[in-house]
Amino acid sequence: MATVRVPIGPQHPALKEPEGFVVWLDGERIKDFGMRLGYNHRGIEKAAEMRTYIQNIYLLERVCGICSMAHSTAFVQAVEEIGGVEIPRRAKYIRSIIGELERVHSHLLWLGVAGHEIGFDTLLMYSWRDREVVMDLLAKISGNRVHYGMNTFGGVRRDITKDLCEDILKAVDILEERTKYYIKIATEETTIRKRLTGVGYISKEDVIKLGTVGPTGRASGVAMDIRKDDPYAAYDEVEFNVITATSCDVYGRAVVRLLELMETYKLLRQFVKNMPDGEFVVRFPRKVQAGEATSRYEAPRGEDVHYVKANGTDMPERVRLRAPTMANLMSVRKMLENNNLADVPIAIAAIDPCFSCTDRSITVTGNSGSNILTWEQIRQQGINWYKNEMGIDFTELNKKYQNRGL
Amino acid sequence: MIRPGKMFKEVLSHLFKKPATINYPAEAANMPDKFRAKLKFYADKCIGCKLCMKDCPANAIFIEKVGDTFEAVVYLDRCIYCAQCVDTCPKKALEATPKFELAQIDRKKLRVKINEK
Amino acid sequence: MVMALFNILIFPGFLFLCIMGLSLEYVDRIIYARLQNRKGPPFFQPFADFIKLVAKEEIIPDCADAKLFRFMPILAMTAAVTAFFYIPLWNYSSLYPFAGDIIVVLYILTIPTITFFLGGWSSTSLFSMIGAVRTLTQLFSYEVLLFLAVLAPALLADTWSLSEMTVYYSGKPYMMLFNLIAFFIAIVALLGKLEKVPFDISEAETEIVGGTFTEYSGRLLALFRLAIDIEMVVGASLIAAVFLPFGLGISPVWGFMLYIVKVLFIALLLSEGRTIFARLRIDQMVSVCWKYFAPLAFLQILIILIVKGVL
Amino acid sequence: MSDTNREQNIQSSLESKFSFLKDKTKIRRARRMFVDVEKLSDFRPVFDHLFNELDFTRICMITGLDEGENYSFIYHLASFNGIELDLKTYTPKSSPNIKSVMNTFPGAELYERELVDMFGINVEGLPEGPRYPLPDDWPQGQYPMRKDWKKEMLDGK
Repeated sequence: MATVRVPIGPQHPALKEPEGFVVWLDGERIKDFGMRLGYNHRGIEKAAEMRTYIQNIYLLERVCGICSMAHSTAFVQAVEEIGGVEIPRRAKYIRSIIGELERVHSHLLWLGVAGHEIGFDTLLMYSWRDREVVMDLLAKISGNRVHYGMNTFGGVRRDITKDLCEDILKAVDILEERTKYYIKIATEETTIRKRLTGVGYISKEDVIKLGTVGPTGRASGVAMDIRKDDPYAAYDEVEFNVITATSCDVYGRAVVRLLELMETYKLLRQFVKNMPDGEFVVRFPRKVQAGEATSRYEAPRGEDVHYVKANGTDMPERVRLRAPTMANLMSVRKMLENNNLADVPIAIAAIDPCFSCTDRSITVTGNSGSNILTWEQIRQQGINWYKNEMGIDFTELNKKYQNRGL
Repeated sequence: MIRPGKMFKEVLSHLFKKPATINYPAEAANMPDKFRAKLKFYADKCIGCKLCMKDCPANAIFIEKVGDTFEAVVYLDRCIYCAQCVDTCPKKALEATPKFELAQIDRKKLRVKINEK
Repeated sequence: MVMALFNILIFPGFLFLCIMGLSLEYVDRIIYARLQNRKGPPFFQPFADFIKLVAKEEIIPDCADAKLFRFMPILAMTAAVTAFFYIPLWNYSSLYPFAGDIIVVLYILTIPTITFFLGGWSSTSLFSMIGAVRTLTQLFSYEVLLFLAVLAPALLADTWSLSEMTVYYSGKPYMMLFNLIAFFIAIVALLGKLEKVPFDISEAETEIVGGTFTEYSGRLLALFRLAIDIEMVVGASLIAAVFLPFGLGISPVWGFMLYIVKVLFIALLLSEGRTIFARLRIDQMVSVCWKYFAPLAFLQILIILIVKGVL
Repeated sequence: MSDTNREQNIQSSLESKFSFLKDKTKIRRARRMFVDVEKLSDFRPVFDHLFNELDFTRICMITGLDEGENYSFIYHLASFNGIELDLKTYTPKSSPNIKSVMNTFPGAELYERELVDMFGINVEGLPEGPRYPLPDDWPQGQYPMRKDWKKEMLDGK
């Protein structure tokens, strides 16, 4: 069979968000791999320059639904560093607790998605059912299931009371038991092992060369965790291990994530136990003095970097952010070398991609205001695109369909 | 032990258990008390400082003067339910409620005037 | 003549099969949902889906061979319905028995798979073509297993007719115990035939969108889906007839009930099967089928030959 | 401060090797450093020294900035011991050219493509490939992260 070009995306059932991948196949083997990114470009970096700091917390929280705490904390930390404000210890603990709860929900979500990609829908249903425990808890603590809105400059917006601490400990007990079960399933179920082992191999050297971060890097034996290396919030006051694996494949990534959940439960118990009393927010000026700061955060998917430059007004001069997926995407090509077509979804899913986080910046609307296209305009745009980019002319075909009244 | 069908027992035991899902629109879904959804506005407390308008990340809230009192106009489709306005308000004239079922077919109905005495 | 037409078109023929197929789809879905701790669809969901699809516009790709493309769903359904007439349901005999009907039934049951291949291939879509090639690759791994699995009880009963086989086993139901391995293999092969997890490789939605059926829509898709549902009933009936041949020939009503229970039992096994596995890769499926299940099937035949020699 | 020993070592290593970095290296706080390289031609030696000798083997991201007469770039370098170093360099607006660092660190491809699209920087040595992140039909010559760009410019005003 000759080489076949198979498009995976921008719209494809395997991808939860639009991103264009192309694989060249020889039979079922992958010969080459290409990607076209940027379908989710929303202009967040530019928009951040036009908004005040307080508005930006909520804007940057919405870079990603799943790592919303990661992005807002990273931004808030950077601004607090510029402003020279030390937040209360209790606020640090609350931030860490929400961040860890978010990690639980993200990793359980990933487990479900991975199950779905290899056609194991039961795993998806079960792990997402158990994820509801932590989602409900987050809704109870913060007032929302995903965009928690917990951060503000100088601390957090809501306190975690005694009752909520009890709830957290109860939820952690349930989740720990379930996670143990999933670890057993993932490591001992033959079909899962068959689909995961040896897929998406990336060596330690390549991980370092391509700058891969988070669980993807740790599964290749790179013990890099911002919580340990560059502790923020309350992470320098607790004990935990950085989980690594040496199998360098998707199986290793799954195991790293699952074992990381166990570490997270350990962390949550410590945070709840050691949480100091006192204030949870201090005053922060609306205008931030000039300066710049870089802030790093270990999001569930890896290292999240924010750079903020302030110019003394109430709006930032420049906000730059990099989500973990952007660093990890470069490694996908390497991972897919010599794999099968059937492995593409799980290999891509294994970096826990979040394309919306990756893309960010630029205006949505061109013609000053909202831009509503008619069906005919959209069709025309598609025809032009194919003509210019691929050299295929669909004009005749379009006429034919129009004559049929379609 | 590595073997196929590891979930067999767990799965079979769920055949006679109560499902975890609910039949949503028919059965009500409840949110916790502190959930941030639709806003409440106490006109008598408002002093018209419009700080909430300034801090709103989505330009969703507008305070208008009607006669002697104030009135809050909220665009429910723009609102991102962060409840920053509730935090910002110096007089506690705004409050978030857990009423979250706000969808409308007509977009115009999403512009609501909130005025609670 | 009228009776024959009634038998073919209405009961236990075409119409009965359609209703039975859609109901069985519901049963499959609700069991699947309950096993996953979900509520599952209401009972009319498969019917509603069918009606919705029939009402929708059907789109035929320009490059596709339109005649072949349209013909394939009908052929798939016809083949599945035809096979049903040679399977004994709640009597000792099927509607139109003759010597050697086992081979005919197995042969006819292969046709739907071939139509999936031809339909997918003729639609010229990339995903369909990959799906079509996978369908055919799959066929070579599970079809032999199904043949071998049905061969074992037939050898024991010393007949090539399904009806004679049921008569033999009804006389000595305990003989069934020698066929347990074949029963297990037949269930596995049926999972492959119906393209369900872990063998839904040819329509793996996360890999190749809709697989063979990517380009099918509207009525044609509805027919294909109905054909698969009917195939499920036929396959389950075949397994029930070959491997669970007890309680036949009692009063029609009770016999019918017993038949339904048998089919539901096999549906439960199929649902359970597709709940607890991940989808295999095509190379893994071929190797699993030939490395593990084919030797097992031969072992079964060896057991049967020994049993026959001893008895 | 005693806990910035590692940072001070890096600072002294840089300042002893490159005389032009005197007073241009700052320790912002523990694990945060800042190095300002004024001339673009000096950038590469400093970068290579940091990359090869001082173990800053990862580029977290590249920030582009529009600062009056210059475009400046901050290469956020990280080492595995938790230190993050911002390496800043400049290019004049009249001829915005920089050299790619992809031959040293292949993972920088997307960050450099972003500079091309958002600032209109000419990155030498960047291999051909699809653009990122703007759409294919984005008007030519418009670079949205420049400070003089307004969204009305999309309509050709």
